[in-house]
Amino acid sequence: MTTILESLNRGLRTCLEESDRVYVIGEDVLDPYGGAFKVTRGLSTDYPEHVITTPVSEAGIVGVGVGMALRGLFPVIEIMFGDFISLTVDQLINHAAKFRWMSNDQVRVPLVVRTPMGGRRGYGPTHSQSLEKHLLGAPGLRVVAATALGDAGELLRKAVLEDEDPVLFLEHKVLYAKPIIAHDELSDFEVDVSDDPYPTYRLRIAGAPTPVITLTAYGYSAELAREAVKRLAYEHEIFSDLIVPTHLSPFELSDLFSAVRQTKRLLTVEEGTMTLGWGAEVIARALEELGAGLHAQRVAAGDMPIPAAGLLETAVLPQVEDIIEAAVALSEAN
Amino acid sequence: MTTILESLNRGLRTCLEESDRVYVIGEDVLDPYGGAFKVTRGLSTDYPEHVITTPVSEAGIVGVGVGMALRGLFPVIEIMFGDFISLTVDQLINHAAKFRWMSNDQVRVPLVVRTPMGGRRGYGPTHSQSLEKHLLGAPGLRVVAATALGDAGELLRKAVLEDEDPVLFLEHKVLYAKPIIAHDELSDFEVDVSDDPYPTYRLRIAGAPTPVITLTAYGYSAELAREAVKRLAYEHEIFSDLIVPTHLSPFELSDLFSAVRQTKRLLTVEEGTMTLGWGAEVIARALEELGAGLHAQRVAAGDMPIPAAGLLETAVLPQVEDIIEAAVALSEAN
Amino acid sequence: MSRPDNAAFYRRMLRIRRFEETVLDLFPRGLFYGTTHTYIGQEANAVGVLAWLREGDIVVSNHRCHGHFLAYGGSMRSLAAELMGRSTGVCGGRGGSQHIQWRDFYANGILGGTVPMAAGMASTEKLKEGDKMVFSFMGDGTLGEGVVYETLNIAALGAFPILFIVENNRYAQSTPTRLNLAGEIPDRFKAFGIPVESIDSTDVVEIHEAIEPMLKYVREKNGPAAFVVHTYRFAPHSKGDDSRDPEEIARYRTKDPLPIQAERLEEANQREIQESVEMEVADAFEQAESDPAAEPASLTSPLGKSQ
Amino acid sequence: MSRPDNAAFYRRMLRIRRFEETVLDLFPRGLFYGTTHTYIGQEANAVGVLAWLREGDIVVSNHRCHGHFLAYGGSMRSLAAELMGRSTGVCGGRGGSQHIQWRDFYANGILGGTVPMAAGMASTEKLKEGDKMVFSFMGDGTLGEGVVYETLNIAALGAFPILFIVENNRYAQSTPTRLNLAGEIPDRFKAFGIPVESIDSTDVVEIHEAIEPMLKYVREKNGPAAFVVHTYRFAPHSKGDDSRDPEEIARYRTKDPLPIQAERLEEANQREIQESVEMEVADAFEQAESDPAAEPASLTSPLGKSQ
Ligand SMILES: Cc1ncc(C[n+]2csc(CCOP(=O)(O)OP(=O)(O)O)c2C)c(N)n1
Ligand SMILES: Cc1ncc(C[n+]2csc(CCOP(=O)(O)OP(=O)(O)O)c2C)c(N)n1
Ligand SMILES: [Mg+2]
Ligand SMILES: [Mg+2]
Repeated sequence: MTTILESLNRGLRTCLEESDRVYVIGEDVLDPYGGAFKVTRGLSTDYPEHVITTPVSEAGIVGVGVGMALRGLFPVIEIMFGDFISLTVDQLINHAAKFRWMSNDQVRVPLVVRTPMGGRRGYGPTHSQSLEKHLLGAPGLRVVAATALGDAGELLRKAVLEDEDPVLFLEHKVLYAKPIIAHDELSDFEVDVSDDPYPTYRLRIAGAPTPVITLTAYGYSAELAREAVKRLAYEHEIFSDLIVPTHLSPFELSDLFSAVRQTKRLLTVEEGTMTLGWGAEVIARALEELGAGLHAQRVAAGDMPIPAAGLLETAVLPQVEDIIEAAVALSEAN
Repeated sequence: MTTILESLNRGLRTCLEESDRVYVIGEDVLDPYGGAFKVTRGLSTDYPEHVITTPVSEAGIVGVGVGMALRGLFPVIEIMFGDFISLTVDQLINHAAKFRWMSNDQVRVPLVVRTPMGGRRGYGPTHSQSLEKHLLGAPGLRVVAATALGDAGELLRKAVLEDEDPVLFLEHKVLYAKPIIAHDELSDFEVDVSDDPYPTYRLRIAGAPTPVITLTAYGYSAELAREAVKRLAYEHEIFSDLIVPTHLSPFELSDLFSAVRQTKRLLTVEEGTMTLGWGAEVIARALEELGAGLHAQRVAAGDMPIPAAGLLETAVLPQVEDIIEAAVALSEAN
Repeated sequence: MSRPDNAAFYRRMLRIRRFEETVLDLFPRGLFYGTTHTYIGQEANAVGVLAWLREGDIVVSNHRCHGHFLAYGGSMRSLAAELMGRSTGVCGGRGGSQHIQWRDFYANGILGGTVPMAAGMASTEKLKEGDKMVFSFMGDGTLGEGVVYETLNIAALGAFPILFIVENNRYAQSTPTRLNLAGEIPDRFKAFGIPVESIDSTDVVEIHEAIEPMLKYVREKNGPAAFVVHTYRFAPHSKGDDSRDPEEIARYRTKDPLPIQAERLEEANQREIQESVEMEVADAFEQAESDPAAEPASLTSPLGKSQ
Repeated sequence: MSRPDNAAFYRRMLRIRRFEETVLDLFPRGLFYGTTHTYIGQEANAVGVLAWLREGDIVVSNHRCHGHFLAYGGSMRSLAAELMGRSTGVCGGRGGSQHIQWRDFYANGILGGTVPMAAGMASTEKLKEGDKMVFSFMGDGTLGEGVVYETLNIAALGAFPILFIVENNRYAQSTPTRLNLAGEIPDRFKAFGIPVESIDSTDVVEIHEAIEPMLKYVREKNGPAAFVVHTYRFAPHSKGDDSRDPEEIARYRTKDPLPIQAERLEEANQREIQESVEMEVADAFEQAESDPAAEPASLTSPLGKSQ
């Protein structure tokens, strides 16, 4: 059993093995500490020249990464908590994401910025957020999210070695400790995987009737949605399919549209706060694409900061029950 | 005839007159320069103690504003170009917007951050953007947009003196030179104004048949949409209503929903890039609220940076013709 | 302001120490949420510095805020309750360990982000023309954040009454200062014309005295100053994440601020203080534990209505 | 590298001067988009500093980039074409005046934002173990941006081969240094242990010589250094926005770098250079004007396909 954490660690290791242009950079990434969440553990021991610890300077280190990438290296920057991505927005939007286009396509910025998003660990308002919504849709910036349904390390490897553009790579704190799910272990489900470099997964309860509702979710929320899909089938006899993209931005939703064309009912699930979250764009595109007749709802965090106290945090963040409830309601809407 | 610029200048002047808690702060805001776009002209001459020029430190000055606001002052920070708001995202999201809630409602942050967004002046990729989409939906941050349909200065005065929460106040470079439109001068239109502190305007061609499509837009885009509504009526005999909010976030769309409930066709117009722009949330909410049967489309900037060359910029940013074309198509969709 | 006596210094430090130790002890019981950054070893800083606090002065703290909060006069029980997510917590359980607001005390978990806020508060005091000042705490690692320098420039230009206190505990999380910090800490302030005093000490009395000139400067000149304390933390960065050399820790343990200060007291006096602090701590955690949990129903929208 | 002769210095500065004057002259004709920040008065900096450039060295510039670009060896015609939005522009009309990329030359209009990028580029050169270095230009006002200090720290810790050149033209837009900058500029670098040299001069030869020790330091020690030139711009910040005292401008005009350098040449030589530059400028703008406009159809998505 490989955890997402191990997979990511292995992914970075593979990158370092395969290319001497890779540099892993971030706060506290050196051994024996190996990073706040241990994703870089062991790497500085084996690749001492290629793993670089930095001062506490989120904007600065992303900017340094932009420079390295422009000059042909493959820097992988760790931002310790996704909450601090706020400090790098200028470097991401006005620098990393613009240089290629602004130079009339003369240069490339193969930068990866990795960061753990998400709550459910009681870290409170500045260490629990899913701030990716503020960066999705920034032209020139790719956003990719790891999932338990695939090899997170391989996904990261592609972002580092095969993508010539800047990638914000999202991890979820709760996913780290989860095992990667072999699809044949998902015995309840039939799984289809698209053959995009950053694939989209489509799950359906094995042998179930035609789905009547389509769920979509990414990252750790996909795990909650998967649980919801099961319980919807077994407890409510509501059959659904679940679309799990790993490539969030730029948005490319053809797999989702195929599914929704059948069901006409779309439920998006995400852990970020709802307003202008990922689901908003998904729904807007689905409606533009499919035209009238679509029903849709979103499940997301309440539009407020994330409280530290466990009960409060649970109330603010979306839970499996919330998904089920929304799905039941949506399946009845007309 | 009062221009938006004069109105904003007057609004700030009124604030300074009405309360000695107001401080106008920003880069190059002193006379005789009076700010890069001259919104603060004359103020430092008349209120020398209350108009403060700062170093080129966008994050720092917003942070200073947070501190002043927490201690009972009403700071109004000018960010010279909206493109630089990217440097203040941490101060806005993790500080200004969180303190009230995070302290269990013990404190208030009556901060206003004003900034000119928008292109159409050939300033190129880092001085032309409409980056507000990256901040709309941040819990605890209010976003308000000036419009030519109302007294921008009065809107600003409310944000400064009457709002106890942090407000990102959007101006548009092209609006500055435009006159405020007295509603009786809008002879083609019937205008309704909601009685919210940050009002929503509803426009319809005077004496026209029931609208078949609803447009919504804010800021300078509302001017383009207004032109489109006219031409749709006179050239295409497509009758529409136009909803222009000034209060963008948190989203409160009941006026829009009333209109769309009639037309079932919704066209959003904005100058920011399309993906996860304001229109995405508007459409998602409209669909969630109104259910199946809604048709919707967005008009927005292409998902790319804004080029400097005039022809290119025009091609990337939404124009009246784009709105008309989208509206015609939408009116025919089924 | 009259200087606290040795007993008061000892008591204040011991309150922090025993509070923090209790937090670490109780953590495995699952009483708390998230994690915590304890102040064990650094008590002399908060106590020595904040003994100069006057009514209405402002304290701006950071992720390692328990010590500052207790030295400020914050209640143990409400801090314990905050960590336990009780409705009686300093911030009703919303903030947790790093996000504390009470009276004129403010903390946030974003390193450096509170520094411009602190300067803004100081500017407010200056505009009011009162004699209040701001104490702004930061760690050595926080000197990596750019907004700190934006603030030093702004505060120096505006001559804001603020004292920047750098607690150099020689590490940012796992990273020793040597890998984090080029040049010398005091020069970071001198670069903006801000006067600075440094001390390498864990003796609360020494620290208290050493800071006096900077404090006077801030109050009289109404301008910023800085104070750097070279210190050490004994416990892990948060909990369980300690990769420092145990020998190094042991070496610094010999400079524990508590025994240093205890020695200035009669044994009986020491014991009396210890017992009373023990009781206070026990009561605080007991009460906090029996306080009601923060209720989801209490959650409000983060914005008031626009009027 | 052999030192450029006086004629070369003069020619290089004159190219910049006449390019910029032509831009300002032609602006009312509506040929250009947006606005522009001219380098008039500061020519000795770019020319004196970049005369040290070796093949493969990197130059990172800012909003006021025309002078740097031309001194780097950039083509007048493609710069003029860029300002006019022609497909032959340095960046095909996408970038405009502030956003220029060509070979190892990079500029962006976000103040300070390019400084960490420059350091990242320098780190790359260090990792390659070559002898290339980075020249990173910034204005005095840019010292307000926090990311500059993050970068100084990182560059000093990593000993990156980068030279920070501060062109202190005594203003940030309309704001005099006195209102923008606390303390002394060189101390901003010393605070990070970065060696720094300053000069108050508009004499290209003086500047060229003064920078030599810092340049040697960077190339030999493979670590960052800084160079501060106190200078002045004669033209408005962008165009038409000048609120400085005309007498002050006139005073500095007496130190115009061009006559200072011209005096070192025979009159005939001066005239010859002037005529050839005049022709070059006229040709550049003429050609640029007749170049095809950038085509909307040329606009691509900002991202390649993920492979
Ligand atoms: C902006 C930001 N970056 C990173 C962190 C994660 N972090 C928390 S504490 C810490 C080390 C801080 O070191 P220092 O300032 O020396 O304070 P100390 O913990 O030593 O008291 C780091 C990197 C953070 N909280 N905020
Ligand atoms: C991040 C950012 N803030 C503000 C501006 C607007 N701006 C452009 S130039 C300038 C003044 C810059 O002063 P300085 O660094 O001294 O350079 P100079 O213009 O004097 O060459 C300002 C404030 C900007 N381009 N980027
Ligand atoms: Mg430390
Ligand atoms: Mg300048």
